[in-house]
Amino acid sequence: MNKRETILMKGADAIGEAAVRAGCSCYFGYPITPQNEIPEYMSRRMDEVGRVFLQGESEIASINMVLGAAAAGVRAMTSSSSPGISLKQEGLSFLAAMELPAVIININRGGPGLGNIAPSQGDYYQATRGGGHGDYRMPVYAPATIQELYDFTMESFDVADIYRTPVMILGDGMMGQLVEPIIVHEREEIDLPPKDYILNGAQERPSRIIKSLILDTREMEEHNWKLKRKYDLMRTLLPRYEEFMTDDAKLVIIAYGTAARIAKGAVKRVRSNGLKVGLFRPITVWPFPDEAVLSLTKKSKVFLVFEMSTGQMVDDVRLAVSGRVDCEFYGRPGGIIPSPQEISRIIERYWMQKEL
Amino acid sequence: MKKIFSRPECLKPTPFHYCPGCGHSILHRLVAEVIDEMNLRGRIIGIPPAGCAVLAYDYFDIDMCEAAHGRGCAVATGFKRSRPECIIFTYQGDGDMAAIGTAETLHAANRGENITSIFVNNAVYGMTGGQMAPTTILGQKTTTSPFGRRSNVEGYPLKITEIISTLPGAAYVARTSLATPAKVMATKKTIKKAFETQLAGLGYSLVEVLSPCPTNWKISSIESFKYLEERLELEYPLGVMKEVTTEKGS
Amino acid sequence: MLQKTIMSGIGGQGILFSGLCLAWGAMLEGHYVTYLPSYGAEMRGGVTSCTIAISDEEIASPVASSPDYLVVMDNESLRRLQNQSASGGEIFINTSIVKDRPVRGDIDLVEIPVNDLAKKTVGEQYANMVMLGAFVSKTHQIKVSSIIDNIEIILGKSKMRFKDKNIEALQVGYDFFAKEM
Amino acid sequence: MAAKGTITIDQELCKGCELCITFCPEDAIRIADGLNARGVHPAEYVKQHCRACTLCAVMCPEIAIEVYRE
Repeated sequence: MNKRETILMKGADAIGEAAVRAGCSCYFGYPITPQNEIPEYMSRRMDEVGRVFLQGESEIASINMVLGAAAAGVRAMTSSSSPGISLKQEGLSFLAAMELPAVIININRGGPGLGNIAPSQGDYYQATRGGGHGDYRMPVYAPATIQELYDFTMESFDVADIYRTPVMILGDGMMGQLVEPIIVHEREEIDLPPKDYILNGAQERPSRIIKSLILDTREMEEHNWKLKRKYDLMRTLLPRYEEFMTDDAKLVIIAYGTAARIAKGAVKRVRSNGLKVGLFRPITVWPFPDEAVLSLTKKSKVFLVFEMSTGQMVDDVRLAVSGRVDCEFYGRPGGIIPSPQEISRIIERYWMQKEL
Repeated sequence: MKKIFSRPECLKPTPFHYCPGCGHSILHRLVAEVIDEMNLRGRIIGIPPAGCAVLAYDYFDIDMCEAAHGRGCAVATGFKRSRPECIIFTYQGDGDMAAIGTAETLHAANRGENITSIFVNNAVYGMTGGQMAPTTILGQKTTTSPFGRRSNVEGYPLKITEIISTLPGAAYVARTSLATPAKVMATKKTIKKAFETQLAGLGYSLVEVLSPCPTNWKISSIESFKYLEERLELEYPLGVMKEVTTEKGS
Repeated sequence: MLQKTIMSGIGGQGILFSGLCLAWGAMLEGHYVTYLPSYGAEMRGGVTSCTIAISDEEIASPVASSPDYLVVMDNESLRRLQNQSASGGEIFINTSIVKDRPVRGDIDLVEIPVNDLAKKTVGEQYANMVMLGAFVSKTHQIKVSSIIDNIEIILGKSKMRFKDKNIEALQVGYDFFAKEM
Repeated sequence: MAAKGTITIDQELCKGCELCITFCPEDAIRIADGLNARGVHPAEYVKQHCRACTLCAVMCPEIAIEVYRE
């Protein structure tokens, strides 16, 4: 790293700064721990650059303000944590149905219910299965470092515009608080589709409507298929992942976000004891990189999924491998962050059990 | 012969789906006439509710964006904050505004959000089939208050306009009725005044319009207009509740 | 090599800032580093802490379940954290305030009266930086010059007026061990 | 002398709510004998009574009435 360009930054601030530099014009949000530093950062920073920061009266109001801004044609973002994200599901469903771009940050905390404010990965289902009502999907990025948090937040604004979709950044309580060195860079300009759907007054053009009510069942079916084609395109183009020491791995641990960092530490530990173990880290959890997981089955006999939950992504892994390999699970829900030592002991246990 | 009354330009030539004698139809026309007269078509954005007027965008020939039930004022806030040059109005029924969307409405008003809400109060849930509304008056029978609304069971009718008028961010708050031709024309003037308030950047404006619902009141159109004037206007007095004429500082 | 440090004190003692300075210094020396503050409910009751991990390779977990170094500025911090410390680790104790001592025998105690030192020299509100100076000089995790030379970047514009005092305090702490040795 | 006028009623738009009849001060509108495509008896103009006061049009929910003044 070039140390001149590198600065120390908190995850929440990195999200805010990336959004500002991605051209986010409006931030609407409601305080909830552990992501309060995001609205705090934005309240200061958006004022500096002459843009809109508004603390809504609720998560519901905030996501609907985002919807209004998106329909007006500007880049808009909201952030929250698990219980707040539950409240935003109504808005997310509407954004998906209306095909409006928006960026939603979820700093996942322990649940269900009020839960706690510790880091958790219990919102995987909610994030990757749409979350709200109706037949929709949403790209979800799961960063594992503060640099990735910055990069993917920035990139997600483009993804949102290209596909006209809400995009979620799925972090956790640790990612929001963690301070790490990052390089703060400007957004790379790319060609984006024209925003020919926005509402800004029907001046010398026919009036436009943005809506999701489609009473005619055939039309509704066609709209669903249209969305499906879009999701299929995303499934082809968006999946991202990282592989670490998988080439000769007999056992592959699969984890995302904070869990993947810990898993990587564990892989290094067991490697030093001669165990041929690798890490597969989905970067997009929707679309899930299932083809890459499937091709791993040619090399590795045993998959071990590790999540900070009781097991949600493991379903996607099992779907991807279709029974070709053993797929085991280890989880620590409720806000526990296990140490790399703990995970390396789990790996060693399976290594023995499976006689690898 | 000179034509002195015809369909306003920013209403599409689409027949309304509303029931015979419905106040929404009259009110749509009034809003459209005001948009025409103030020459706002090129800069106005309307936000219809979930409820009977959910299909308002089938009629208005202006930019319109749907909002989830009750979220009109939040969506309008997003619009206005990102496009302050546009005129933004929500068109909301009593369920939308006074039940599920109370928080959004109250806080938009209290922030002095420079938007206009047109609040259609017919004291009943129309779209879903005549259930009790927050504005249903005591004694009024609906499909979910079959014995007539009782204060000790269903509580009291909510007077959103009076509440909003106490908020410092609200600049123009008025209640009108569609009961007679004179009141219909007064309603139009009030809507105009609300848009002017927004144009002047004075803050939140709200026009509550008492409106008949013959179908769910289960009476004839003619009777519904009488009920409107004799009963609803008694519970909900007409008039301008608040009018601010100068911009407030921060 | 991976080294993890937890610094803990009462809110207002400036311990989070000391930790951040350590992280900055480590980063500017080219190490991998993470800094994780305690937050939310953990902060209630006045005790606040941060974890700094410094390594020459990617850091897997920024959490320290058994820190190599522990810095405690007050009694409550010691009470809460002493059992976590890694066997063979070191605990830096602010003896101006902390009267208790750990009951464990498998850790080294480093006693520094940072409030007294600060009061005599640069001012008591800089006790946190005196502690950091002493910590750096004893552990050699980073060079004290890595912080001093870059103090302007670390402080940022809004706190620039405290630059000289911070440097002085670091020096006071640093010299505490330099003199002894 | 009151202004003289006339109205036209688009009977296909009419839903037969009779508000125009109620509010017309001149009894110039009545219910037609025939049915429109909606299956309602629409309002019809009784010729030569109109003062072009527009009250019928103001109250007509369907915008079915246009008013002309001499």
